[in-house]
Amino acid sequence: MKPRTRRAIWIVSGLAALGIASALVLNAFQSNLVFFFTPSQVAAHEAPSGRAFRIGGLVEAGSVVHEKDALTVHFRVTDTAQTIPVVFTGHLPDLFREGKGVVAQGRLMGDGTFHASDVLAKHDENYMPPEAAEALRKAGHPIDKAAFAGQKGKS
Amino acid sequence: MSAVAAGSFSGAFRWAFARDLRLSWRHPGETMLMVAFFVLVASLFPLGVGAEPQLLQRIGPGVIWVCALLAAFLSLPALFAGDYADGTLEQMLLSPHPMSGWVSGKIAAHWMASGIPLTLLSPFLALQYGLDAGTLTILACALALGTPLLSLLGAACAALTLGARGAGMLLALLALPLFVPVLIFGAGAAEAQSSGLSPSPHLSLLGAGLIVGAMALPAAACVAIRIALD
Amino acid sequence: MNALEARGLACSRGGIPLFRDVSFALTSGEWIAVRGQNGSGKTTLLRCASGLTRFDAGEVLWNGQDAGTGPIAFRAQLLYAGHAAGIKDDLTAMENLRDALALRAGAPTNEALRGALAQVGLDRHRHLPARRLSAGQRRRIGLARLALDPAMLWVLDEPLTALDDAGQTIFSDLLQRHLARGGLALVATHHEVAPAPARELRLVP
Amino acid sequence: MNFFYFASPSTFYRLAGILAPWCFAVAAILGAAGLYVGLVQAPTDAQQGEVYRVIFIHVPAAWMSMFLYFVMACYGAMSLTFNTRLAAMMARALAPTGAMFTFVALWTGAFWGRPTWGAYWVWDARLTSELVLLFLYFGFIALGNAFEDPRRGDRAAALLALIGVVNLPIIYFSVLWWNTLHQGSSVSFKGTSMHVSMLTGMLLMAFAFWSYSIGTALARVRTIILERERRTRWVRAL
Repeated sequence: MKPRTRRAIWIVSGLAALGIASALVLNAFQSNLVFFFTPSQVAAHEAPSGRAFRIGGLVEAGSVVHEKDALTVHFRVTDTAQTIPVVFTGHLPDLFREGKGVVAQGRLMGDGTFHASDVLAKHDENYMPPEAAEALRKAGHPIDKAAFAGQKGKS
Repeated sequence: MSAVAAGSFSGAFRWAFARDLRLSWRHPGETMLMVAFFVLVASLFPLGVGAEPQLLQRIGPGVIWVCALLAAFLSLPALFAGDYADGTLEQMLLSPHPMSGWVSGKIAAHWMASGIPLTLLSPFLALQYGLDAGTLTILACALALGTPLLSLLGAACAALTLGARGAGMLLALLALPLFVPVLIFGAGAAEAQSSGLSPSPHLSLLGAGLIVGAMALPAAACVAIRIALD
Repeated sequence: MNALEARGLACSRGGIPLFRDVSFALTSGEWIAVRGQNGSGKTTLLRCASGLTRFDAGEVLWNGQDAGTGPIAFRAQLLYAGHAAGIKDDLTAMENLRDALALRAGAPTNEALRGALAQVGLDRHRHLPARRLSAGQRRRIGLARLALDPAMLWVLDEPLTALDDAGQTIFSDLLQRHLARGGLALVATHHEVAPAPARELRLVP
Repeated sequence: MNFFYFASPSTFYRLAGILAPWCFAVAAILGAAGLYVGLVQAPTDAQQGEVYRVIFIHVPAAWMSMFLYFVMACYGAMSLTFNTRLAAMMARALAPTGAMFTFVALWTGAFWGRPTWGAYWVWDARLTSELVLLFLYFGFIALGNAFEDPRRGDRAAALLALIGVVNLPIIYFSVLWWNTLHQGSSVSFKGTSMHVSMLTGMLLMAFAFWSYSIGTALARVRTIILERERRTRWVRAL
């Protein structure tokens, strides 16, 4: 084999290998790599049963109910398409508010409620003074949607 | 005029591969020790964290991966150090063959002597942790894809630390952080399977990493060896 | 005809200059003895000439071409033997010799290997692992390699260390034969070797 | 004047000696201004309250951690390909500053995460890859110092830096590629989602950190040059 042919074969096979590698990466990013699901995915039974995973979404406005012991709290997480009821006992983070982003770790029970062992607040990349936020809200811009706007999901 | 045919990649690969395998065959003790370490550490975990079956099933894939990673790491310091000390590296560097050929051969031999035994043993350890048949298969597949990548990454780091002071600790500092993605996706594949999800994205990423690693890392190891011999 | 030429080589290690402006020329049938006291940079000079160590200035030419830029043609003709000869303790003398040759020159036959080992007096020990051989016997494996390798240029670093008188005679014979077939050799040594070198290169620190 | 005039360690030593104090002065002024804007002038955030003010340290530190690694790897590549002494010394001089900023980013992030997310540390992609970056810096420093011959350490460390460059896009894009708790970036080439005075404070701090990094790198490279060239005539003449 001539050196030039040999080099051509090396280059072609190298490019082919890189092509396969990028196809594999693209394939991987089509699906869920972390145990993180949106309410729509949970509703579509894509989330694992009997195993802890995380759900993310917005706390539905007006859904937060504190039980009498003041530690257990019920709320619903929504991605505006589907909602999942969540039960959590413990201290909520300061930024936990209705209408804000939240990530909850826990298990899905048979009755469709999500029993969270941890609740984390996800905040967005917007920084503004309260007056500006108020003005935006009056103008009808739901700024909190941005918190999950960048998220992928099959929903 | 040249009496010696200008070398080929595959010739160099075969030379290094056969020689290293022969050497580890002469000294099966090292492989045995590595396997014993793997089994022993993996058996320590149930004793340490408690033998609750659910918990063991939950941590099984991750623990087996960490143990495999550490066991594969054990044999890394010796990968090039012996050849460096006895002058074989110089001979290989000055041979008319492309250097990446015999470096790849050595890495492949390292995988044969570490990754393959670990992969073959993993199902037995998985049984210890009560993993089901599907998870066990995926775990072995992930190890089969991930351990060559560990050998590749480790080889580049081992070549970098040749002749360094405190080479063993330094190798741990360099290699273990680079092993992190392999561990995440390797253990992730088995975990996805055990919780009823598709392990294919994790396996795809491992495969992609292996392809890119197999192309780039032997070259990096060559540069490192050249630096070491300078 | 082959020729090795070095022009104005300079090298420093760890910030300390070892030698400066070293030049020599070597053609077929000649050998150069590199002399100098310990630490004068003999080993470094040999490593520079064979392309292992980078040098700060100068050039090494093999048949008029830069040895560094066309390394395959140069290395196909180069046999370098440093302090450590690349001998594995766990392999037998026979296997060590076969591996060393297969790395460069292709696999020789078992008869050829046996013949070369017999020539250097290792016939009876050829199936012993190298760890059971003495320092001089291990050196003799290297001599057997010199006998079989078709390389035209030898670069040898203290080849006579640990060899007894008989071993030194074997080396002299091998060198003589190598030169007679048109070979070249660059040898760092403290010993007097017959045949006499074409030139002596004396390194002064 | 020759382009490589300043690439000679002796001239660069003098140049660095002149530049370093200025860099520190600029860093001090910008830092003071940035802290004033950030801690006094900038309004309270609508969502996070006062806690958000961590961004004035956290975000510039995180930027610097990645940027300095990139610059370090570039110097490493330069020293490997062209065998230039000064580039290798610059790479070595940048590493400790980069490691410090990585540590600061992780540390301030933890103290931000606790009140906002509800956890000091989460094993998500952004945080894990930033932690790997810290270990890459440690590895670079340790490998560079592990050899008798400093040039040998230079080359090995430069190669390690180049291998580790793979981590940079992973850190940067992790919030896009994976569902993570870490929010996306507030400042991009397309615009910003921050209030003007908040942005001003953050940018002032970023420039202060830049200036500080250049200053420390120059000061450190001076000591490296002195140590490496201690046998030369010009150092003895000092």
